[in-house]
Amino acid sequence: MNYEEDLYKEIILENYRSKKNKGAIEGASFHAEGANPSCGDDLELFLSVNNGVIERITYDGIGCSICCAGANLLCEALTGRSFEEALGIVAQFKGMLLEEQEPDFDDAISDLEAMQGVKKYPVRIKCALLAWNTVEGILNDAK
Amino acid sequence: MNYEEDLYKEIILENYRSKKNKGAIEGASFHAEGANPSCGDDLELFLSVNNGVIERITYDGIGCSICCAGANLLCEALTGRSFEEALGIVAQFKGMLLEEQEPDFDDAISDLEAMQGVKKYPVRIKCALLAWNTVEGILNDAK
Amino acid sequence: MRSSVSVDKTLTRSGLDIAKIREDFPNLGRSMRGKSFVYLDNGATSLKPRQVIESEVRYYEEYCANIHRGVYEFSEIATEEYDSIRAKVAHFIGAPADGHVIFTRGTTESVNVVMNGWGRKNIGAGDVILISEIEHHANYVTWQQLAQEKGARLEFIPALPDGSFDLNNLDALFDMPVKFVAVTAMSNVTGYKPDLKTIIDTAHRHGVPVLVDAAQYASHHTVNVAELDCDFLCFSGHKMCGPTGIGVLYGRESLLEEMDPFMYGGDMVVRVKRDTSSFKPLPERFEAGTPNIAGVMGLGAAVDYLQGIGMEAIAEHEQHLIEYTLMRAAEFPDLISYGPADHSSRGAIFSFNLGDVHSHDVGSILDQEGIAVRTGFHCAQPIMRLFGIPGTVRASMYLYNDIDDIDMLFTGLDKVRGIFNR
Amino acid sequence: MRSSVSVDKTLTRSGLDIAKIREDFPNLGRSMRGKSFVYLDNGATSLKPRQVIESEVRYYEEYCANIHRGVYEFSEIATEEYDSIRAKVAHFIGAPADGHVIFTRGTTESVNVVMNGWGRKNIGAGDVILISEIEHHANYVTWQQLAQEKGARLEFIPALPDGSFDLNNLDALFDMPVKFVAVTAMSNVTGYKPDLKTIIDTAHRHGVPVLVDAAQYASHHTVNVAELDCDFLCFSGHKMCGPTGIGVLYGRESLLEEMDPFMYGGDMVVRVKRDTSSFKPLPERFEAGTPNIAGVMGLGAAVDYLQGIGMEAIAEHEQHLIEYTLMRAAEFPDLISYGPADHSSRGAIFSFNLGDVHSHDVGSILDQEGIAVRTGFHCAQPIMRLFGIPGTVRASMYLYNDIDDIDMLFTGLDKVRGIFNR
Ligand SMILES: Cc1ncc(COP(=O)(O)O)c(C=O)c1O
Ligand SMILES: Cc1ncc(COP(=O)(O)O)c(C=O)c1O
Repeated sequence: MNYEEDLYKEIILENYRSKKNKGAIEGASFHAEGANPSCGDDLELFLSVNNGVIERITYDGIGCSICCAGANLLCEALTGRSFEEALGIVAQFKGMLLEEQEPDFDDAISDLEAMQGVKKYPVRIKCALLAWNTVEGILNDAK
Repeated sequence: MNYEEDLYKEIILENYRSKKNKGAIEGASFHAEGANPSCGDDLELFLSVNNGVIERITYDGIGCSICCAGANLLCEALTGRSFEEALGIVAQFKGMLLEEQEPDFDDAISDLEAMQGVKKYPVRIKCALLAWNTVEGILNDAK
Repeated sequence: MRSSVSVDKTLTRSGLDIAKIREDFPNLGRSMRGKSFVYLDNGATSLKPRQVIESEVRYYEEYCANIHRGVYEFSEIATEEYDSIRAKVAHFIGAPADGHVIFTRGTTESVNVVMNGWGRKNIGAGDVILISEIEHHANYVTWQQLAQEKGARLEFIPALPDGSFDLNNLDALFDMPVKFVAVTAMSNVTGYKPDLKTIIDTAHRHGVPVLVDAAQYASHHTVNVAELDCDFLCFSGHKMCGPTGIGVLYGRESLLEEMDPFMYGGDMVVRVKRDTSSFKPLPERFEAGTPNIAGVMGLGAAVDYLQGIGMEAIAEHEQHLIEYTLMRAAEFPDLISYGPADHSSRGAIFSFNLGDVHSHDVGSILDQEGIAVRTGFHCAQPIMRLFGIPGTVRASMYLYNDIDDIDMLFTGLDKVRGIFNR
Repeated sequence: MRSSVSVDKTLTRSGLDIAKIREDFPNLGRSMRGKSFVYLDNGATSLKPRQVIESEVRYYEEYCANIHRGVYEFSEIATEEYDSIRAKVAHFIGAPADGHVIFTRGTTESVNVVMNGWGRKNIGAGDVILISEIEHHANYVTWQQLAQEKGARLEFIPALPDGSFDLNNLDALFDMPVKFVAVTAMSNVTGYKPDLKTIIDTAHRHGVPVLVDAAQYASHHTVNVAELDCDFLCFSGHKMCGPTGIGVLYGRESLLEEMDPFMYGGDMVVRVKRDTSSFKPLPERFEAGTPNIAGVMGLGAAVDYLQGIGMEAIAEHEQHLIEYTLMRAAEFPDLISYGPADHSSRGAIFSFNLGDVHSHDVGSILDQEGIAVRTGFHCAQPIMRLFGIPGTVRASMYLYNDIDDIDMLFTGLDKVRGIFNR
C-alpha cells in the first residue's frame, strides 16, 4: 500500500488544482453547504438547472485535496445530466467507496475510478464524499 | 498484633457497656454534639459545672464500642476536675493516640491507658477521640 | 484458608465455574490482615478482572492518543475503539441507537446531567418530583436540591417497613402535579428490586418521564431499556467489573434532544461564533472535553467479560447466594436482617445488625478476619430513617463470590458474638 | 529509523537524558504505518510512562476498593493513597492547603464547575466576562453560554495579529463592569504564554477574580498558585503524563466556600433530611459520587514522575526544541508559522501551514511517515478567525521529544512539498 499512488496520484492532484468548476453561480437554481468540521472541510455547491438537466455545477470553499478533487470530479461528472442520471452516478460513486462495489462508470466519467484508492484510508472517505453527500441532499430534496 | 487484646480488651468492653455516665443532664451548664458521620458515631456531651469544677459529665447517643468506651472513660476521668486540669488530661490523652507520647496518667485515671492499643488501628482513632475532641471544644470555648 | 473440598459449592446451580472465574481477579489471590481475602463489598465497587485491566494497559501502551481529533493511525484506532464501545454498551442495555448512550463519570454524574438538563428546564414552583425513601443519595439529594432551587416538592412512593414499595395506590399519587419520577432499580441497602414496569407504565399514563438508577442493578442483571421503556437509565462502570471514573447515561432521544448540555467545551460544538455556538448532535453534545478514554476501553472489556459469562447465569448464581445467606442468617437469633422476606424481589445484598453491637465494630472485627464488608448508612440516610437505625453491616455479593465466602462471613459473625458476649 | 549517532542531540542543554526518558514510554518503541513512531501531538494528550500505568494496575490488582467508605484494610489503603495524592498535587501547584484541590475529569469540567458554582451565582445581566480570543473552547464556550444565559457580555483582552496580548490599556478594560476574568496560561495553538501576573494583579486591583486555564501550561512548567495569586487554576492529568479522566480544579478558599456544588450525591453530604441536606467541607463538597480513583493514583504517579525529572529541566528542554524548530522552519520559504516571534513567551507548540496545502493533507502525509501531528482548528475557532485561516498543522512537543523528532518532521514536510509540487 503506497499512499502516493492511492491518495496523491496525479489525477487526484490535477482535479484538486483545477479551478474550472470553482466559484459561485449567480442566481443558481440550487445551493447547499456541507462541512466536515473536524477535518476543516467546508464546501458550497451551486447548480443551475434547466428543463430537469444540470447545465452547470460548481463548488466553492475550503477543503483538503481529496475533498476538492472529489468536488471537481463531481462537477465534471454531473454536468449535462438529468437528476435521475445524476443520482445513479452518486449511488455508484458512494457504492465504490462505502461498499464492496467494483466501479463500472461510463468511459466519459471513468476518471471517477481514480478515487477508488481512498477506500484504503477510512478517515479520508468522508473527505472524498463531502460534495457527493451534499449534492445527493439537493437532488433528493428536489425530487 | 492481636485486635482482641488491643481493641476489644475487657476494660474497653466494660467501659462501653457501662451505663453509669450515659444519658442527658437536665439544665446542664454546657452541652455539645460531635459526630463521625462516616462511622455512624453521633454523641452529645453534657457538663454540669460549679465554681469552675466539673461536677458531673455524661454522654448520650450512638457510637461503636471504641467511641462509647472513650466517652465513658472521659466522664470518669474528668469528673471533679477544674477546666485547667481537664484540658491537661485531654491533651495527654490525645497525645497518647496522635503522637509518640508514652502515657503517664495519675493512678486514679490510669484506666485511660487501656485505649493505647487503639493507636495501632488508625481508622478507629477518630472513634476513640470523638468525645475528647468534643469536650475540648467546650472547655476552650468556655475559657 | 479457602476450603479445597468445595467442588460442589463452587459449581453452583447456575452452572458457573466460580473457581475458574475467581482466577480472573488478581485481588482474590491476596490476603488482608494476614487472612485470605473475602470480598463482600461489591455494592461499593467491584473487583476488576485481568481482561479489564489489560484493556486499559493496552490503550496506554499501544495506541495512546486522543480521540476524534487526530489524522494519524493511533488516533484513528482509539476513535474507532471508543465509538465501537458505545455501540457495545447500547447493545448491552438494548438502546435503540448508539447516540442515546452518553459516557459520564458514573451514576452520580448521570443523574446530575438529567437534573441539570431536563430538570432545571422543566420543573418549576409547585411541581412534584416523585422519588422514594430507599434511594441512594445520588438519586435523592440531587432531586431534593432541584426542588429547593425551584420551589418544587419532593414526594415519595410509599415504602413498607421492610423497605419495599406499596404500589397499590400508585395511580393516585399522580393526582399531585408530578413532573418527574426518579427511582432505583435495586436498593443498595436491601437489594430490593421494585416493580419498575408498573411504576414506569403508570407514570407514562400520566405523561411523566421516569429515570431509573441502575447503579446496583445493571451489574447483575440483563437490562433492556426498550422493553422497560424507561426514559433515563444511569449506571457506573466500577460496579460492573469496569474501571473507576466511567459511567453511562442512557436517555430517550426526544428527551435528550431538548436538554441543555451539562458542560461546555471542546468536541461538543460545531461552530463557535463571537457570542453564540452551535452544538453537535447526540451524543457528542453531552461529552465536552477529553473523556475518560482508557475508562471507556475498560468498560468495553467489562461488558465483554460479563456477557461472556452471561448475565442470566450471574443473576441466578447470586440468587442462590442470597438464599443461602438468608438461610444461614436464620440460625442467628440476635441477627436482624433488613429488606423484604420475598427472595425473588431481592438482589444479593444482605444488610443486617447483630444484636446491639454497633455496625462499625462488626465491620472492624470482620476486617481483622480478612472479610471486607461495609458499615454505616451506605449513602442512604433516608432508608435508615425509615428503618429507625443509624446503620447496618452490608455484605454485597458478585459473580466471583461463593458459598465459602458466606460461610466465612458467618464464622466471622460468630467471632463478633464471642467478643461481645464475653 | 531513529538515528543512532544522536548522542549530542539527546543530551540536550537542559542536561536531560532523553534517550533514557524515552525508555519509560512504551508507545515510543512502536511503529505507526510501518515507520518508527514520532509523537508530536502532545497538545492533545501526552503519552504515559510505565510508572503511571503501573500505579493504576497496582491499585486494581492489589487494593481495589472504594474510598472513604470501607472499614477494611484495602479501603483504608486506597483512602490514604487518595488523600495523600491530593496533598501531593496541592504541593505540586503551591496550593496553601489540600482542601483547595478538587479532582475533576479534566480542565473542561474544572472550568464548568466554576462557571456553575461561581458564575451562575455572581454574574448577572449587563455584567462583563473578560476572556480572550485565543482561548480553547473549554474556556470560551463555557463563558459565552453563561453570558447568554444571564444576559451578560463577553469581552476580550485585545490580541495582536500574532495571537499575543496587547496589555497596554488593560486597566481601562475594567471601566466596563467586569465581574470575572478567564484566561489561558498557554495557548494550545501558538504556545503563547501571556503575562498572567499583570492580568491577575490588574484584575485584583479592580476586585475581579481570575481563572487560569493551565491545561497546556501545567504539564511543562512549575506552577505556584500562591505566587501567581490566581483565584482558580484548571488542568488535566492526561496532558501531563497522567491517565485520562482525571483533572484538577484549584480554587481560592474564600471563593470555593461560597460556591454551589456542581453535582449532588454520595460522599458530599453530612446529613440528609427530608427536604434539606448539609454538605461536607472542602474539598468533598465538590466531589459527589465515586471518583476516578485509579485516575487519581495515576495522576499521583505522573506528578512523581515529572518532579523526579524536574519541571525546570523540562521547560528548558522544550525551549531548546521550539527554538530549533523555528530555526529549521525558517529554511522553508513557503511555511507560515503562527504565534509570537519572541521565543521566550512561547511553549513548545509549533502551528503552521505549508503554502496553500490544506492542513489535513499535511497531517495525512506525515501520518504515512509515522509522524503524529494534529490538524484543523484545535478546539479554538476564535483564534483561527483572528488569524483568518480555517486551521493549522500543529506539532506540540514534550519532554521525550528530541531534535531527531523535529528533523523527521521537516523531512516529512519535504515529502509533502514533493507531492504537492509535482
Ligand atoms: C488550553 C486548553 N484548555 C482546555 C483544554 C481542555 O482539556 P480537557 O479536554 O482535558 O478537558 C485543552 C485541551 O484540549 C487545552 O489545550
Ligand atoms: C443505588 C446507587 N445509586 C447511585 C450510586 C452512585 O454511584 P457512583 O458513586 O458510581 O456515582 C450508587 C453507588 O454508590 C448506588 O448504589
